[in-house]
Amino acid sequence: MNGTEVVFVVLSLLAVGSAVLAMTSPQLVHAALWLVVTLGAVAGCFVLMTAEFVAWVQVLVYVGSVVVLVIFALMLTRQSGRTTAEVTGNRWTAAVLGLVAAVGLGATMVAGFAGERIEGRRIGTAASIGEALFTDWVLPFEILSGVLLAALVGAIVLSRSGSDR
Amino acid sequence: MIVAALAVPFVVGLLLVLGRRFVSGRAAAWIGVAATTVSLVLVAAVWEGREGVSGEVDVAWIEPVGARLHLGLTAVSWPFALMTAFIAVLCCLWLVADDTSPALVGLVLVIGASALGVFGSLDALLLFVFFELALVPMWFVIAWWSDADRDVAHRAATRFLLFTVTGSALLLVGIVVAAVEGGSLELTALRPTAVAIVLITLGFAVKTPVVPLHTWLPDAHSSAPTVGSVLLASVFLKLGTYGLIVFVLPSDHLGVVAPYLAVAGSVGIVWSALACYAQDDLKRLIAYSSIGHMGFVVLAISTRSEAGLAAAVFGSVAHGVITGLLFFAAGSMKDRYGTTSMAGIGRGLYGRAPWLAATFVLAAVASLGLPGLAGFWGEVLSLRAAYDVGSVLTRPVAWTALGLALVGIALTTAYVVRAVRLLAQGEPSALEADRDLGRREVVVMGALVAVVVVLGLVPQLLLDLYGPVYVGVAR
Amino acid sequence: MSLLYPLLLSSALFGIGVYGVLARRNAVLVLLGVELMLNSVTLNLVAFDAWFADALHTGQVLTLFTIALAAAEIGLGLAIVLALFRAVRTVDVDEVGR
Amino acid sequence: MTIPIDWTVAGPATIVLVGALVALMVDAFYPRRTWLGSGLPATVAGVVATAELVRGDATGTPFAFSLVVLVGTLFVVVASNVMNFENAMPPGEYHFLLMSAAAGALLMVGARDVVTLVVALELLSLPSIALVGLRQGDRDAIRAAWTFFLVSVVSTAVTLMGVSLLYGVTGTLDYALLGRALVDPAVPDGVVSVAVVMTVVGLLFKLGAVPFHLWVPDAYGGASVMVAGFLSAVSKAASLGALLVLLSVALPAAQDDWQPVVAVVAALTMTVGNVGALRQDDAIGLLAWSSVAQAGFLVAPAAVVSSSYALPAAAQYVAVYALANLVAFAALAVVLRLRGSTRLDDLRGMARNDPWMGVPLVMAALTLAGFPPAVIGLVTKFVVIRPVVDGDHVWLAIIMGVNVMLGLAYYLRLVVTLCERPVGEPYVSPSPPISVRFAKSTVLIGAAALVVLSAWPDLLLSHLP
Amino acid sequence: MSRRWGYVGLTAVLAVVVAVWAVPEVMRHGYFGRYVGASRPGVDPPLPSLSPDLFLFPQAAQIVLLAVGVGLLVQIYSTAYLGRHPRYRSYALVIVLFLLGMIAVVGTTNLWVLLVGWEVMGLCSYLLIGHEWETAPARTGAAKAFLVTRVADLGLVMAIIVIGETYGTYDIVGAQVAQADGTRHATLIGLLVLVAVIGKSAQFPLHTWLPDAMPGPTPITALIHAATMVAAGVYLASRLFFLYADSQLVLTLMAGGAAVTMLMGALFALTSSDLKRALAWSTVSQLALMLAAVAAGGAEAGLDHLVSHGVFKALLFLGCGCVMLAVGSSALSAMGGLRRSMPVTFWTMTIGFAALAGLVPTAGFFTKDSVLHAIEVATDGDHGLAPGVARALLVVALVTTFVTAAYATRLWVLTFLGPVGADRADRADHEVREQPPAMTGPLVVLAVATFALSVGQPLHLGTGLLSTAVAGAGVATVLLLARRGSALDRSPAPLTSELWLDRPFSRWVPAAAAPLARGVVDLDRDAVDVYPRGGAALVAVVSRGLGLAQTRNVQRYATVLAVGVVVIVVVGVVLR
Repeated sequence: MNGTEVVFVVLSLLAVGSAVLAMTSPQLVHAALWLVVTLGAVAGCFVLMTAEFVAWVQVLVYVGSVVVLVIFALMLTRQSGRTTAEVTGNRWTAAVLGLVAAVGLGATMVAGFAGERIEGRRIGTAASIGEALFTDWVLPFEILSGVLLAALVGAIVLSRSGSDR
Repeated sequence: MIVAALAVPFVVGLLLVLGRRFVSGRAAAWIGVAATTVSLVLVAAVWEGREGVSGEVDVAWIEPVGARLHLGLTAVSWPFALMTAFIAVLCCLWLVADDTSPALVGLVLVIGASALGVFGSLDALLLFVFFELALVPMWFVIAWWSDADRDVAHRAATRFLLFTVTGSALLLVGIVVAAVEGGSLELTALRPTAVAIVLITLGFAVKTPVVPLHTWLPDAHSSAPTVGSVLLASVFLKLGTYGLIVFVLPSDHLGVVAPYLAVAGSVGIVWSALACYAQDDLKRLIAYSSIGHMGFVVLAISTRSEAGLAAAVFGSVAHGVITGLLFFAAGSMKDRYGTTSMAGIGRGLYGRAPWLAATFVLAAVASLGLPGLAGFWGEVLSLRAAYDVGSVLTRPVAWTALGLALVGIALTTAYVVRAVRLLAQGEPSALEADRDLGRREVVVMGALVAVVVVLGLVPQLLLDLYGPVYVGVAR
Repeated sequence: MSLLYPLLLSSALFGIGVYGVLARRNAVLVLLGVELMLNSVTLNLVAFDAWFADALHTGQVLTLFTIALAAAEIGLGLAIVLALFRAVRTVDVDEVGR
Repeated sequence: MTIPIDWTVAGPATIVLVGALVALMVDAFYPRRTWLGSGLPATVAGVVATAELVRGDATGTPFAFSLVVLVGTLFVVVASNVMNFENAMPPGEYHFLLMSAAAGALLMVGARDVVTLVVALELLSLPSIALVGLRQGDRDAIRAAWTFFLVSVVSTAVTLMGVSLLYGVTGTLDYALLGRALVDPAVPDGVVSVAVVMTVVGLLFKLGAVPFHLWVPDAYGGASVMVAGFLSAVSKAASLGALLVLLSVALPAAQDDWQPVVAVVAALTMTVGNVGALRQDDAIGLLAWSSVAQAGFLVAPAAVVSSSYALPAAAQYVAVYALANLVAFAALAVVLRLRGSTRLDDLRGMARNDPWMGVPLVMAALTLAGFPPAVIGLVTKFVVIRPVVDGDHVWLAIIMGVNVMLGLAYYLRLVVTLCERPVGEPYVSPSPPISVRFAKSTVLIGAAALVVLSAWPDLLLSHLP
Repeated sequence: MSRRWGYVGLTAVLAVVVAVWAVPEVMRHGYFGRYVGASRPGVDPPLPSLSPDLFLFPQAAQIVLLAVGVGLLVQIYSTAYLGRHPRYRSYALVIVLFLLGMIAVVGTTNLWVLLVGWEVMGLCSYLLIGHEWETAPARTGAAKAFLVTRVADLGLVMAIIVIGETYGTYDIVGAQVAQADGTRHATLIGLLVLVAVIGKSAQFPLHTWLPDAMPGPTPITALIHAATMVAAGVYLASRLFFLYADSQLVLTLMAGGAAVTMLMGALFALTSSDLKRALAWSTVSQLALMLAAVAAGGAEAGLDHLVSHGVFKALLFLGCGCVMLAVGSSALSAMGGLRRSMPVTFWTMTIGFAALAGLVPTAGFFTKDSVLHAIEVATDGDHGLAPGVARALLVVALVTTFVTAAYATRLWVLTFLGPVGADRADRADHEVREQPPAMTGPLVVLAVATFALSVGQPLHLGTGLLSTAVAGAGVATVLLLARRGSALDRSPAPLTSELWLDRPFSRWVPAAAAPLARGVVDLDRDAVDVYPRGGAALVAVVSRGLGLAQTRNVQRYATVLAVGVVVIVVVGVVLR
């Protein structure tokens, strides 16, 4: 186990721990903040896996905007006098399914990729990713812009109150 | 010509349904008579002999699936087609009355034309289309023009429809399998595998119906109006037997289903006869008796022999005319007394309406297979085929079926005698409605009686189609 | 670095995300579960991309797309949740359907 | 190496997207905000895109499914006029979202790599979700949108997980390369199986296949009628097309993994859908469940995609299914607008007292049931069963047969209800506004097409792949 | 009146035509003369047809002549007997139809034509027994007769089928030709024929329908249930004898059945309290005698007796009809002392009874003599029948001869001699008169024929003397008893109730049939119909369940989705 791996494992443990807290915390805002930690830790993992650009995007998009959005939404939908943070009666089923998913996927990974190592020969810099994006992946990229626009318009039109027309 | 034979009643029928507000019932019925007569004449005239196909029409239809508009009549289908056209004429004649609904005439025409289409199709998909085409009109005929309670009629009609479409759905799959195997939808090119044969047999067995798939029949028959019952019995059940003859009988895998068919057919004979013995409703009785007659046909088919083929065709046609006659007679009684309950009609019909009673008794004894009348030859040929075992059954199975069939014949006599005794004989209980046959009834029933007697005395008219020099006409 | 580390982390996050989606009572937090699931996917993709040293950067490109899609989804999702809240005055998933 | 843009696919999609934007713009700047104002650019874009598609050199399955998508979208656009002056519906956004989704559908069918597929899938999904929830102030609509949304994103996540594994196994996401890479015996079988199954889930979800069907009745019931029609016809057609291409081009080597799954899912889907439809008392609910069942029929040929009959069969079936379903939904939209109810009891006798809507509805129901006189429905049933038999899945064919029967049970109930003698007050059709007449005309044109196809099925069957 | 004679005329034309055809055949000899068809043993026979292959051999010609002759007489007789009946027309037409059926049976070599005639006769019999359908006994009797004979007819149908399959032809003469190559399936064919014969000729155990057929008009009884139809069974047995002559089993069964029936019938006749019923039982007994001859290999003797029996039994029944019309009843208790008031009837019936008793010089004596002789010949064991069986048969036949003579005398005495019967004595105002010539005429004709048929009959001295002695003893015994004033109408209970042999037919079968049939209907509704109903119910339940699954709770949906994925993955990956 070399140094990178040690860091990776630490980040992993951080990510998993905060994720568990984010999914179980009774405090809504705490949950959102724990998620920030998770996402940040994952971004760190990205860096360790040579994906620098992706890591930055992760931090910017998730930590910077998504979580803020989420927190706003939590505020806006706060119901007075009651906490809605606890989990539902579905939780045991959910736990079993979550466990099955994790274990199953983990087993698959082990079965398929045990012993493989990441050498880190190509660094995912902004330049290299940008090149790939604008030569090979133009079409999906353009489509993605459509998706974002459509989602935006959809979000706007849905969140507009029914009475203002 | 064969296209015209189909198209004329079909188009006229559709026009009558659509334009039902613009014609009186009587006029519509006469129009129907004209259309069906044209059809009958064409079907009769198209005949070119038992070798080969008469009036063949073969046009490209759906190239990608290999379906063609392939029409034509063979030695097997021609009798069926002729009988259907004939029955359609009589049904229309029967409807010549003031209180007839033009839409009913239209539907009768459509149903008749679809059945003709089934018999005239030489392409499996086309056949299937025609097979299904008549079902919805039949639903309406049963459900709307029934004399029974509305809910009862609806339920009976729906049962009929669901049973039939269950069968036909399996049939469709069977046809697909056979078509994929044979590479074409031509009837002659189909190569049903064992699975396909089971499916196809099930499909047609529901329609025929073979015990224990028969429970829709009594309800449907007893709820339907007179023409509906006649069409159901004379034409619809024949779709099933015809299908069995055309699809199942020539197949190499007949042996897979043959024992079951034989036993089910012969059990049906006994079962239906016993059920008939306990009926009070005349139409239910006739319905159950149909199951027995179809049992003979199915038994004959299961043997696959020359005699069996002849038996199946003859039995089907004979059942068509005889049961048509019986239902018309029952319809006459219903017109008079408003019921088909034997208790309701009362006894001593010999004295109250002698000709009606005589017609009924003649039809009844024809139905029990009295030699010299049409019903006999089909039965006796079935017995012969079963005795001869045929090419697919084993002797124990065939002879067990034979024994059951014999028991069934005896029981048939019992219930016919009972019905005659309850209805025709006995101290006449005169009712106000007593009235002997009217002109319309005389014409319709007279025509059927003539056919019953002629076919009974000159069975060669039909059987010559299946003489020894001509084997494999089912293909 | 062993390829299995990111993959196992991804599996764990996916499982936790599934749990969150299925068990969280608050609709907004359910959405967070979805985010977690998507993040585990991106982790996979990046790991494989690095492992293959992919000339097309398929993995990282799809990661970017996934992040963008996640953003679009969360945007639309939050809009729906807000509209839902306005319509039924709750974001409790058990009560929304009643 | 680079992946070039395939303009035979991207061309029509681009036109449609442009149409979507123009519609949004027109709506934004055109003061009266009528339905026609933004509908017109959408229609024009649809027509031009169709022309472009036909002119271009797209062939085979992508062409057929793209055509179905475009024609279906056009149908929906024109029929949506029925919602004119319905306050809850903002026309500009409606058309924008609709056209965006259509573009997504087109791109999905045309995708040649999984990345494009996933993004296009989202382009179809997100606007669709928004469309479902678009009826402002309608609680059912927003609930339906929520249901649809959450299940959709979860299934997307599952799909993406599958995609990531697929990528991990092969190192590529290009269909052709995937197809080649998977043949390599060195790829780990277990991972491939998991990857393939999870990848397919997203498409099965869009198709509404069991067990991913639960959103369908809710979404169809909550959405406005024409949106439901869009989901049932266009969205399904696109998903099926994408699924077929994916399975036949990218994953044939993994056939053993997905074939039994898809076959069983198909069987379950049609059965569950039909059984669910049996007890519906509302025509929309009936059609919703029936479209679940139809999804089973749609998926069935995908299970035997190796049969040479499979791809054309799926295309032909989906074309007829989409047309009939759209006719039905459009007719119901008109009925809902004019009568305010689509309950079966309220439709009684419609074929008699309102033949211009009732008879097309009958025709559509018969087509969906596969029952003459709608010969085309029957023929396509035949067509869709054929590859299944050819692919040695006779058991599935038998289940399909049984389901044809189950389907008949409720379709014919609808038909019979429509043909019933009307009870109560004779219904007098109000003179509808011009926009409703647009919708009516689509119904009639669609029904006429069904009649023509019934009379001569070869028209469709010989010309669609 | 003239219309009635129209039907007589029709019958007469038929009779003349038949006579022109048949009379020359009476003299002709040789079977195979005109057969031109081909038959190939073991090859599938052609499909059945009703080709009119007319063919008569001498005795068949006699039978045809007997049928049309009696038929014509019966028609004449009926103009008076039944002429005012409202349904005379259908009655007369059915008689004509019946005669056609009989001609078909006797005058063809085509087995299908034979079968059609056979069944047409059965149907006519049914219709005519039920002529008085207002009355319950007529309905019951008709139904019973039809049912029993029809069950038996199935034997004939199957026999024909087997013959066809065995000899490749449905032609009797053709079968004879083919049979020259070897007899096969003799026992099967024989048994099937036996079933047919037993039913049609009312032999034990299917004998009870014939006495119950007596509610039919008496002329019909004379024609159908004495002279022709029931005798057709005997005709068939002898006609097809060559096919089963090799089968010891069949012959023994036939002989045994005949022995039981002849004695039983005679005893029932002896003890019957009803003149017509007694005559019916006598018919049963006489038919058994004929069958005994056939079984013994003396088919010709049997047919000879058939003809003579047809004549004198028709005479007796017609006479009985006259008496019944005169006294208004057929009960013996209503008769007595009719000798003077009805002289023609008395004398003709006396001749008839003499023939029945087998007294010289009536035809009855000669033909019965032939029968006895045939049986006696068979005791040598060369004619198929085992010698022991033949000897037993001979003894029974002689006993029967004794009983026959006894009951003939008893009936004669009770009807015509003696005091006026108790039932009629009360009604002194009822004037007993001789019947009109239309009725007595046929009696006279038949009486003459009873003598005329004796002409040319062979005489076998041994059996002749023996039977005369036995018959004489029978007559003498009864006369002696009558003279001593013994009551002739008292008899043991088992015999008056006819050994309760009718129970299975009149009580058990109907009692079993109705519940069985109802049970079938119930089963049809409740058991067979389970699968569609159960299927529908199941689907409905599942459908309801699916509706309940639509909880609108999105987490449940997502759970189902996740479970679905897991299951699919597990099934698709792990289990594969």
